[in-house]
Amino acid sequence: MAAEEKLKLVTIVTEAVLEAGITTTLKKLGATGYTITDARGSGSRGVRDAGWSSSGNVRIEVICNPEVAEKITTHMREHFYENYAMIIFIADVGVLRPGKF
Amino acid sequence: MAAEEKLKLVTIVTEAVLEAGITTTLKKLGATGYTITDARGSGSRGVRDAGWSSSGNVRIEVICNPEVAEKITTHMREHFYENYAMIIFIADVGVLRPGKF
Amino acid sequence: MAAEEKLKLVTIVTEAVLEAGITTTLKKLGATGYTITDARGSGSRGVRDAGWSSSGNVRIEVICNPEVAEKITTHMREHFYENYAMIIFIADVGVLRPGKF
Amino acid sequence: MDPVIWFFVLGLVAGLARSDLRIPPAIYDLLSMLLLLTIGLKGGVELARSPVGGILPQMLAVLALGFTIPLLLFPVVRVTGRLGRPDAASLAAHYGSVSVATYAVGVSYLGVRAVTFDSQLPVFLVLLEIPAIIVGILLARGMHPGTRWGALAHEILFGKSIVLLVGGLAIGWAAGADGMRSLEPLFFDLFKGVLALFLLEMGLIAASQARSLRQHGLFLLVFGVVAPVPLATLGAVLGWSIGLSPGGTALLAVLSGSASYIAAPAAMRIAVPDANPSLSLTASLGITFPFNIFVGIPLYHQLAEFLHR
Amino acid sequence: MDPVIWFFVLGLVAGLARSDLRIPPAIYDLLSMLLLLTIGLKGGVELARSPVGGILPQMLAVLALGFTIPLLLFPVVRVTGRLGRPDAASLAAHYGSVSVATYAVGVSYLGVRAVTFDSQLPVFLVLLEIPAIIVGILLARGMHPGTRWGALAHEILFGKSIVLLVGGLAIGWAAGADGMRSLEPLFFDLFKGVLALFLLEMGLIAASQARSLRQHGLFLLVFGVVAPVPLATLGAVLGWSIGLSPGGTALLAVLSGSASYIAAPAAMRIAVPDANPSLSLTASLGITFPFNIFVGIPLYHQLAEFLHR
Amino acid sequence: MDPVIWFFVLGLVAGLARSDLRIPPAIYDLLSMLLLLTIGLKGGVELARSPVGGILPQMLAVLALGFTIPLLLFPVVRVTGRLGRPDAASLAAHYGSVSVATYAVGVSYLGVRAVTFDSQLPVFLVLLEIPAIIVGILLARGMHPGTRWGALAHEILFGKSIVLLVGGLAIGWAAGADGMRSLEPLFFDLFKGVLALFLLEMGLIAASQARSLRQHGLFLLVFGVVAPVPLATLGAVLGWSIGLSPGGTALLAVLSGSASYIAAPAAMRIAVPDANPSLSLTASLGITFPFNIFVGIPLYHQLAEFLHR
Ligand SMILES: Nc1ncnc2c1ncn2[C@@H]1O[C@H](COP(=O)(O)O)[C@@H](O)[C@H]1O
Ligand SMILES: Nc1ncnc2c1ncn2[C@@H]1O[C@H](COP(=O)(O)O)[C@@H](O)[C@H]1O
Ligand SMILES: Nc1ncnc2c1ncn2[C@@H]1O[C@H](COP(=O)(O)O)[C@@H](O)[C@H]1O
Ligand code: NA
Ligand code: NA
Ligand code: NA
Repeated sequence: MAAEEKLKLVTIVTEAVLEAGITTTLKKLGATGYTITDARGSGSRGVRDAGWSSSGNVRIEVICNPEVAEKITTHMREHFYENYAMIIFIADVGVLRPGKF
Repeated sequence: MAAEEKLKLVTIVTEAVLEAGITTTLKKLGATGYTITDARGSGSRGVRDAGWSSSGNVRIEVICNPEVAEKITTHMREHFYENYAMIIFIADVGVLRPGKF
Repeated sequence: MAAEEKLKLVTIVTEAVLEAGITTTLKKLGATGYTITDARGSGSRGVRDAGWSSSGNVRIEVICNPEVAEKITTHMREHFYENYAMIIFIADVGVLRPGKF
Repeated sequence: MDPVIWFFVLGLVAGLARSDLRIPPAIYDLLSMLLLLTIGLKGGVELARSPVGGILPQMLAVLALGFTIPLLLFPVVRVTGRLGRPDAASLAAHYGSVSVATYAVGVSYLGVRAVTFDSQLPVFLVLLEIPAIIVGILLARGMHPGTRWGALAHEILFGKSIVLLVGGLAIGWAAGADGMRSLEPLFFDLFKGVLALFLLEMGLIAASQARSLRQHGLFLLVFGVVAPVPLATLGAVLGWSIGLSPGGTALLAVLSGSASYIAAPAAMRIAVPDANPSLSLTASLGITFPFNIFVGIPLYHQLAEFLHR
Repeated sequence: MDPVIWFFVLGLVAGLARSDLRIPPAIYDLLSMLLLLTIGLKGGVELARSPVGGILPQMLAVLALGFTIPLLLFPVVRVTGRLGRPDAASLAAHYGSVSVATYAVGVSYLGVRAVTFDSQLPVFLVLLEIPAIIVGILLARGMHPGTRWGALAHEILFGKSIVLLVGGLAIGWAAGADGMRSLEPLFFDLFKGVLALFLLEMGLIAASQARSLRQHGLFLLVFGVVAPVPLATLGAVLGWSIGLSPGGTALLAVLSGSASYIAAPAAMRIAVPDANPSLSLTASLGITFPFNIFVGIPLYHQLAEFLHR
Repeated sequence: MDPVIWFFVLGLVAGLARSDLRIPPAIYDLLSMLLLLTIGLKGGVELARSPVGGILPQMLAVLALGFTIPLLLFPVVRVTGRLGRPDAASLAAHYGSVSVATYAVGVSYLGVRAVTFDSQLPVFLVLLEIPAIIVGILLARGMHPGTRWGALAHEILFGKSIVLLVGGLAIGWAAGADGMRSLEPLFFDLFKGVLALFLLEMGLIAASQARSLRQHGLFLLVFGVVAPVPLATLGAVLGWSIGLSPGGTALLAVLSGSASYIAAPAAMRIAVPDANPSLSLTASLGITFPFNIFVGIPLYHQLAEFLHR
């Protein structure tokens, strides 16, 4: 896979109510895009079972270079960690179409 | 990302009917939380198209340390591999908030 | 995890309308299975918000050996990159049940 | 023929033709919820209107039927189908339990012919759903220590279908015909339409069973068509002997001749993991369900009329 | 008792018994959308039929009520509940705003008793939803520079509940009784049935609040049961003094005695992140909502009748 | 004005104001399924009631119309819009095919005015949906070897809209007016309400097209408003010449003046990947659809009346 290029996959799992705000922020921080799936789960802030609209989570994936990844995690930590149900994990991924991200 | 810490991301894809049982087990095995999304798919046990409630899959993600990951995979292999549609894959991920998981 | 074996996790995010076609192709290219979740997102081809049936994305995951992964990415690049909203990223994962994939 | 049945055919054809017609799971849940509530509410209203004397002995008789059927079926399928213990037990549980959709089609069938039936039938529907599942599990694993009976009992007793049926019965009974007046437009007037859409979905699902049918071959096909008749006869005879009306007798026959495809599969998948789920589901949903709505129900109705000559 | 309330009980019981009964989010959205549109459309038709003279002063009075309630509650809960600023402000906002489902149950309650009410009540419902949220945010953060008031105003004003209520009002008003005739089967005839299903879901949600109730302990329980009464009285007195009919007075009491669990939680979660969301939600949805539909509404109706002696 | 249209306006406004009002995809599917089935069932019942003599020549004429329109449009849009082959072909396919929602609004419009129409119109709806798509694909790729016609034919013929329309027609025809009686509450009485909710969603979707409209600029706007009129006239003249009633003539005009936004986009996306999907969709759904329901339908009705003078 010659054309493959190493990038970061940043995955954010958090409260559905934050979706709109976060996606706007992501663009500002330099992400070229994002992918969202609806999710439910459990963690330090208890069970979030999507039993009704607002009680669910969203799972936001962003593929970006390490700098943007750094920016995103920092921003999330500063603005949301304290008061919202949220986790972030980062993985190394290879993508095609270098320069797209 | 100074605060980043290496952990395991265990992803289990299996029959929706097992969700309740597995989530309870995960806590017992030491997972601090989990994230679930509804899924469909195909594998050695045929197509599972979520055409109706019970014919779908769930995709369960758990972030944990290698020991817990080991425990989870072992438990799943022993209890579910033989009789249920299930796959498990493990990836290395970095997370913020060391000690949360 | 003795039984763990290194494989590739290929994730394709693309237009929902392509689901049927792609899943058929995957089998042809040697994938033993796949997992699909409905998704929405944004990228170079604009926002795809799943507001209604056909305007959404699907997120297709395939676990396979590097050769098949290579085949898949090549095929997708040749057939879909030019005209469809699509991204592909590849990660290394460990799985149990060697030989299943 | 009752038009709702054509919707099943439509779904079946669309499914077999691999049409992209889908009914979202959320809608499937809404439709089944409405069916269960309607059946319960209707029954409750009837019970309130004409309180049934000596219903308890009848209930015991019906419970007995629920425990008996799987015990009768188990040996038969083991031998004739050469099935392993788990598969045989699971199949027995499916056919011992009941299908709400088949019952609904039966009600609709009698309605079209203006045949009335006893108000306690919905109660029997509830009573017949569970026992066979318990027997099936016992047959599969014996008194296996590992079995978490508590959890299982809870799961079965508070399964959505039981909750909605019993809840509906209670509410209908408490509210009575007058109290229900304002709820009729949704729960009663739309009944046939909701049933039609549900059958459309059932057709799609039945079609998706076709492939697995090929695998399991002839036995399933024969069993799915043959088994319902003696079972229904058993139900009819019981209904007649406990003094149900012809309509009630027919519906009890429909119940015992029908096979579960919601409660039983879910419970068996958990409690008897080594049973092949597609085997029982294909038989009950892919063969017996269509057989009953097309051939069985009219047949059982004849039978009931005949017994009541 | 109004049968729809039994559906809440059913949901509550199923939830507490940890039944697997679930109502898919998509269905929840459909039901709430239908409720909001129906309330709006009904109101619009009424307004068209009997245009209200001098409604403006009344609207101002109601707006004032919306701004006042949270200001009264804030100090009380800070002291009695020993709550921090954010939690106290959030709770005040929830109880200052209104619950559409409680209003719907009130309408249904009056309907059963053939009590008419003034056509402008749905307008008051809209007016009462927002002010308390704004006050609550101000109480929590003061004139904090960071607050993105523009975004917030937009989010609240074009929130789905407001859009559907106002849209329904406008359409109902434009179409009038005759124009609405063809829409009645869905929006009017099914109203009670839709409300019943919605209350079933509310019961399930309320049950899921039970655990968090244990955490927050006694204060919430007491507050949730005690607070509605004086608030409703305030509404009743206002309704009576601005010359509403007994029915209208009762409904205004219901509105001001009810607590929001849709608009307020969403807005507060964004604007006052450091408020514990489960605290306010448990009080409004887990305690006050049931209290109002069982005890409150009949009580407030008595009160209204009494004032109008 | 027909109140259902106000729901489109409401959705449009909410969408443009970026309200958080959403209709879950599952509900969208339910609504469109109900619309398609209702139209089919209604048509089937009518066909059963008044069997149409010599319908076959009419059907051939309508099929011909379906094949002709895209052939006429293609060169026009290539030149006037300076569009590439794929985009021009796709646009031609969209406008050659039909919009079920526009048809439904037309039916509702005639209903309000108690104008009857010929029972074969739903059949024409089915006939007009497909040909233009085939022509469009041919125009775009010629007899390109790569085209998997089999797969395409299957996908179009067994697409959900065709299946539900044809299925509804068959069931309605088989059941007849009496057989359908029990299904009327869901499929006929709720029709207007379901259409209203569907239009609400259409408004939201149309609003989401606004942005892409800006990109494609003036041509789309003009084309979307101008094109329907001659196309509808073509349909009206044909309807009149094959001897349809004034109502039927109006509806055939509505059909040929309407543009597809379900079948055509899906098929084109697969078969003509290099066509820009948002271009055709914006024109058909963002411009022509609103134009037709506000201006077109009344206009085409006038036209039909005029022809029948
Ligand atoms: N250990 C974990 N593994 C996977 N997902 C988690 C984990 N912990 C939390 N989550 C997800 O992140 C959401 C918020 O986490 P928390 O802030 O800990 O409540 C939860 O609702 C879960 O969906
Ligand atoms: N090679 C694969 N790649 C991705 N997902 C898979 C793969 N194989 C199986 N799955 C998923 O795991 C589920 C159970 O797999 P199986 O037990 O092989 O039937 C399937 O329904 C798929 O959702
Ligand atoms: N940087 C990104 N990170 C995550 N997902 C993305 C990214 N870019 C695009 N996507 C997803 O891939 C889909 C197609 O991307 P595109 O072809 O760039 O429009 C989008 O709708 C997103 O769901
Ligand atoms: Na049975
Ligand atoms: Na209030
Ligand atoms: Na057309």
